[in-house]
Amino acid sequence: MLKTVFNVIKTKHIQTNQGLQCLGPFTTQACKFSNTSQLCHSEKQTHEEKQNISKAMKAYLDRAREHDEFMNEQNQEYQLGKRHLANMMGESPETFTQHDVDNAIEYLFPSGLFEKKARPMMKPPEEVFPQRKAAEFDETGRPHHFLFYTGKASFYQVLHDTVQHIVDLNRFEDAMIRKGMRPDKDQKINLSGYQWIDKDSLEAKLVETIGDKDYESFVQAFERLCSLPYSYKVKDFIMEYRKPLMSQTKAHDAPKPQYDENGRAFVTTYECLRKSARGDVTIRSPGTGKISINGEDITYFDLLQCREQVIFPLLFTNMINKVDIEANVEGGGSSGQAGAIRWGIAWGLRSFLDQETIEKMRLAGLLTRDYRTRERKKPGQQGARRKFTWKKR
Amino acid sequence: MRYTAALFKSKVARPIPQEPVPFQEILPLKLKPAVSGKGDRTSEVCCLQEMSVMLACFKKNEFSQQLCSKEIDSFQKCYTGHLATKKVKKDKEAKGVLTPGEKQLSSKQVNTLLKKFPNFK
Amino acid sequence: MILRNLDKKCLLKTLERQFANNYATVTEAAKESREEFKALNLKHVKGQVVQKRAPRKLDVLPPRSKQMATDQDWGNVWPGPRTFHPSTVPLPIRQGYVEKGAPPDKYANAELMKIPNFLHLTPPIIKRQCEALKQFCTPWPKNLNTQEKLIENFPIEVTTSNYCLSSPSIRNPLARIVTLTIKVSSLSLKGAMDKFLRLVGERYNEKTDILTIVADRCPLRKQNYEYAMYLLTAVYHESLKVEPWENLKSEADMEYYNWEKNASKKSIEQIFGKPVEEIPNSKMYAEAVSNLMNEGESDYTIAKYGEAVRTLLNLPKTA
Amino acid sequence: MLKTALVFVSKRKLSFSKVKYLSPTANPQPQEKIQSFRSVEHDPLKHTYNHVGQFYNISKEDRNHLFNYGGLPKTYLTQAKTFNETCVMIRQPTIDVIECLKNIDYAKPAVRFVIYGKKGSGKSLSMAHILHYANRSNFLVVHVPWVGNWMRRCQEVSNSDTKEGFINLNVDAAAWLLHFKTQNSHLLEKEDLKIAQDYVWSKREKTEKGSPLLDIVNHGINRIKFASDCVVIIADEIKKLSNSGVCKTLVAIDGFNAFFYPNTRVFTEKKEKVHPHKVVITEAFLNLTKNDWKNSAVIVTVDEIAVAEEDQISHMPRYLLGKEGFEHLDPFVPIPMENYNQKEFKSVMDYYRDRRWITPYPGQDEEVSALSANNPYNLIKVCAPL
Amino acid sequence: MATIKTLFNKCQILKSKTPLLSTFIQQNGMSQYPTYYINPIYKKDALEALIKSGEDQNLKHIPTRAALNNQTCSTAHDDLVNLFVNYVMKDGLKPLARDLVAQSFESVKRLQLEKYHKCQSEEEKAKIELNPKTIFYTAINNCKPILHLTPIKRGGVRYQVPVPLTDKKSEFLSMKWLIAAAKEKDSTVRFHLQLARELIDAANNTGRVIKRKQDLHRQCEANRAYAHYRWS
Repeated sequence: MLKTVFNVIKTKHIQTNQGLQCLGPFTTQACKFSNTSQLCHSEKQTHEEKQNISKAMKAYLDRAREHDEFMNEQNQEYQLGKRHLANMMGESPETFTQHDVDNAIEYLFPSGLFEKKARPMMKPPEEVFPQRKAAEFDETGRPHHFLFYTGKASFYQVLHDTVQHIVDLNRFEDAMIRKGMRPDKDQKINLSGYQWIDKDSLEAKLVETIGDKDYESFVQAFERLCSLPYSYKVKDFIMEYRKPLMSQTKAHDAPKPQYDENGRAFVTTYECLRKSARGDVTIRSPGTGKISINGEDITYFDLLQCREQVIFPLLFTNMINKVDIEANVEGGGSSGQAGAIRWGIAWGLRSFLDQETIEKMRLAGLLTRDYRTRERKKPGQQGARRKFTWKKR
Repeated sequence: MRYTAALFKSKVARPIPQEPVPFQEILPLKLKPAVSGKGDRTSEVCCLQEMSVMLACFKKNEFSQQLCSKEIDSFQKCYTGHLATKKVKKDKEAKGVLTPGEKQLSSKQVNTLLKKFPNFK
Repeated sequence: MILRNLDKKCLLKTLERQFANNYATVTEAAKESREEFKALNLKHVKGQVVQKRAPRKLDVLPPRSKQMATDQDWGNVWPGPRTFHPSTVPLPIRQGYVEKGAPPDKYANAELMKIPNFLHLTPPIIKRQCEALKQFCTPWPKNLNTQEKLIENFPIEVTTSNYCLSSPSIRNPLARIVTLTIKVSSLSLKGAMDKFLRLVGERYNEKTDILTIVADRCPLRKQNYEYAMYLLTAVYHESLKVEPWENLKSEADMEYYNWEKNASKKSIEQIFGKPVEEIPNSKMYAEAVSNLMNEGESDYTIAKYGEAVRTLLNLPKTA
Repeated sequence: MLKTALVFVSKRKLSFSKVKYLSPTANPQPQEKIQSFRSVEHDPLKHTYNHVGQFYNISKEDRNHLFNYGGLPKTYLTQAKTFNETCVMIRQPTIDVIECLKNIDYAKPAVRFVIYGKKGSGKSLSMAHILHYANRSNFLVVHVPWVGNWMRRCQEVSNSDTKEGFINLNVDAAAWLLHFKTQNSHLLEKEDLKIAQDYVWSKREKTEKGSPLLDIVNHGINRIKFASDCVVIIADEIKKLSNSGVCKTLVAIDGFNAFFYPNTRVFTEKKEKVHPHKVVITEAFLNLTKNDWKNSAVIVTVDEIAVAEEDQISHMPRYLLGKEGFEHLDPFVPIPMENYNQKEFKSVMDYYRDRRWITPYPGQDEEVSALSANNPYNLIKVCAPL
Repeated sequence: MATIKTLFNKCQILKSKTPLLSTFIQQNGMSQYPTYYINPIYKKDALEALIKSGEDQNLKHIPTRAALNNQTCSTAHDDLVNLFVNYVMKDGLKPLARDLVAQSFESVKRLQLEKYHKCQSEEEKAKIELNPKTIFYTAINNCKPILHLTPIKRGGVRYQVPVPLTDKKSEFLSMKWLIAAAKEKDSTVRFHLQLARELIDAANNTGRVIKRKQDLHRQCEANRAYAHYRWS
């Protein structure tokens, strides 16, 4: 708020061609004014300039006009280019859609660049040029929004709304308590499965850049609001700033099983990794519980712990005698290999199980890939963490 | 004989003019807007009664626990209860949450209060 | 005709606009210069800066693409393969990635020049060129109408790849690799098959009976092709050779287990006390033993062997 | 004559078993009847394919008689001690061999059986079962508990006097003679086993033609110096006796492939490795496993454990025997020793539960089966802490 | 009034761990997993209990850590035994430690079965516990001390002050003593055998470990006068 006032004063100075020396004491004086007096001060100034538009305003209007012109020109160019392209490809320009344009460009300028955004493209200018914020003040330079001088009007508007809701709800709760009513338990807002929208999307939503601390206070304010007993009354407002979480089990779809020559369903999971072991696991569905690892039975693992790991998912899902397992693993030690197979079996078993059991498997930590690895040794140390024995001399 | 003033000087009973001790302001002359948490540590001693009862029972029964199960139970119950209350209290104090009407405030709570109503300079 | 006229009109209009624009800028500049007072600075005092004359800008003609008609014959504009040229291509294409803002446009865009383009091979042009080429083609031989016949008459199949990619060079080193495949049965090797397979090693696929030779050691495709053909010829003739020392092999040198020459035969002759031909079931036994030896031990061959022994020695079979 | 003797023996056993069978009926215990994993038949002569997967009890006398000096694996022995009984499962390959033994034409040259299988699949116990059968059906049993004990863990090494460049393992040979003696005590005491040749040991010691075989055995045991030679002579004599039809012989050798595995741990005084064929007692058993004699059967097992660890690649007989060994035994009947099948596994688990060895919990069988891959030895290991 | 209530609610939220993601964030040291990952619930019955209570709905969107490689859902698997294995372990030789504990369980069974077969009557037989895990649990439970002594300096003098033990600590001590007792033996006796004997003894409330515990209690009793010295 202060800053803008300061700016206004500054412009005034320049206009009146006063010396810069007087700026210092003047501003300090302004700082000591109370809020109301400051507002009066600035208002007076705007009244004075009402007749001719301020220079900033003029510049803004010029820019806006220029932008419109530019966009218009681009649009015309695009339309012309589209007709040309249709002509090149030997098709009718009237029925030539954006999809055709994309296909034609891909055909004419084949690019193997990995980043799709960096490939050649021909898009309507609305998609190419980023959007701009519209004017937030009228022609006299008077802002539309009462929080304009905070610099982040829409962000503070959101916070303001939140607090307003909190106040309202508290009042409402008091009223209800006086009436002897209790909040409805069934309507209680269920926030599991949702997350606060992240900082980037909040910025995009508000068309403003906000800092990390701002985002933190945003989250805090909303959590405060959610914790109120009657928060369900403002559910729509809350839900505007929450995004649904993907259910963990639904994040990866189980592949449809294929059928081999005996008519048995099978699913192969490739790239089963754990530590430095890697392997692939095939599960065949009507089976008798045969397990073969690199062509041997489960005694491929000498350690009982490794064997237990291999049958863990089968035991967990009660599929131990219902499927056959074939696994190939290489690299790493026995525990790593067993871990890789365990993950492969669990991952492949999803194709033969219902959603409920898959969710259970996920909770049991079978579907998470264990990507923990050995921590490297550091120079100047004995190991990853251990330091050399300290010696005085 | 010549008298030197210097010899007489020491016998003069005139008090040596003492300079007033200058005041040094080592710390600012005002109270801090916060308290340290030193005084918060409470005594760990708990369940002394139960313990002595249990030990007496032990002594009576040649330290076999089966015969003193009642005493042991009461002792352990007391101790676990003590730990639980301590934990709750600690959590609360760590956060500095103010409970209205509370008489004994922890340092954190006092600090939050002081912060809420600061001194004017 | 009318269209062209229209085009001309458009052109004129654009020219007009440009002139008008130019004029406007000139007058504005003049105004500005008129307004500002130029002080005389004879002694070259530091604070006063002598205004330098702005370098005159060369008049650049507007890009050619601005004058193109939308129904032109593109084949005439872009007749052959050529690097991308922004003023010739009437498309507002863009390439590149900027974190905030629009991607760079086609002017002075090196990326667009780097990648290959098919502007000379648009579908209508391909069609036209094919039509033109048709008169020089000979008809497909009538008898070569099925895949089997093709393979029978031309058993050798040579595969090469051409690459098209965005890199500074249009030559891909992988393009030189020549892969030659042939069905071994079409070579008519009879006794020499074993030797041939030993020479060829892993290049032979037992399931499909196909030999694959990959030649990639020479820098040029032609050389690689010749080398692959040479290899095939050499291997073929080498396998047909019979060396004089081959008749002097002892039992340990044999590639295969031959039951007739081995101790197994003697031992059953000793058991039964008569020559092999008179022993019942000896043939089955001989087969089982040689299978066991040649194919290696497995549960199956051992079981077969056990069965043969049981029938030979008249023992009850397993339940 | 022999036949009648056989019949007599079997009759005796029959009555014996009847008495045993009667005892539980006298004071009925309903629990024992339900136990399907326990065989009703404890006489190996009467075991058929119907009894496969059931446990039968080796009586204490038989066990002391047959396996006092080896023949049962160590793990099994501790297990038997804990369970307070010597129960062996009747396995399908064992019955297979027994059926074959019953049907062999003993007038023809010896038939050789080779039992093979993975480590811990029950080869030795199967051999023990066969030995029990052979003992009951009055075979002269020539049993080597474990050849590996000679070739890889020999007690004492000395140069042979009788044969140039050969090695004697006298202590081991004497131990074997004792084992042989106890196993065949009832047959050796009979008069008809007589030697066909004079043997001069030294100037004073001499065994005359016509003296009983037991004399040589005793001589070997008493004069350890000659033990190795005694073994060779006994082998030779047994062959002659069998050929003449005086007795029926069963040769059972556990870990037979050690006789053909050159990387032994027998060393001469100069620390040179000794090939098994340079050991005197090897000759005796290779002689016994030839097929140039009648009235006999040969059962050997080949085992990975009998060779050094770096060579334990496959459990198949051709690999383990090598070319030489294969040609020595060819044609033989391979008997595969498989892991437990479902029925056998169930029976074992029931037996363990009956013996209070494992605490049952739901889903135990499937889990243990998967963990042990149904391998008998692994099963013991897996069940141990349960 | 309502504001006060919100404050209350807030601290209750922090206590009950409702599934607000931000409340799940905890310190996890140098763990390679992100902070909000939850530990796996790999035991079947624990999972059933969770589902019955409806808590699982809250965990639906929170990722789980992978189950460790010594965790299974088998009924034979036991957390306390696993912990014991870890205490037995030296230099990270887990397979060896696990083997030792398994062997000692086997020995426990063998020793108990030996007694079992010696018994004449059914009642005596029924009295003998054959499940090694039960024996293990009772042994651990019997060896747990209730108090221990801590040296505390008061006025320049070190007093041995009896202090109550938490459950975890006393469990640790009982396991440690059992292992120490099993290690204290002739070099001819195997560790697992000695451990088995100690376990059986401890389960019967006799033996060296029980004596050690009682000695500690005796000392505590002797020093009970200092109890009020704890920390003040």
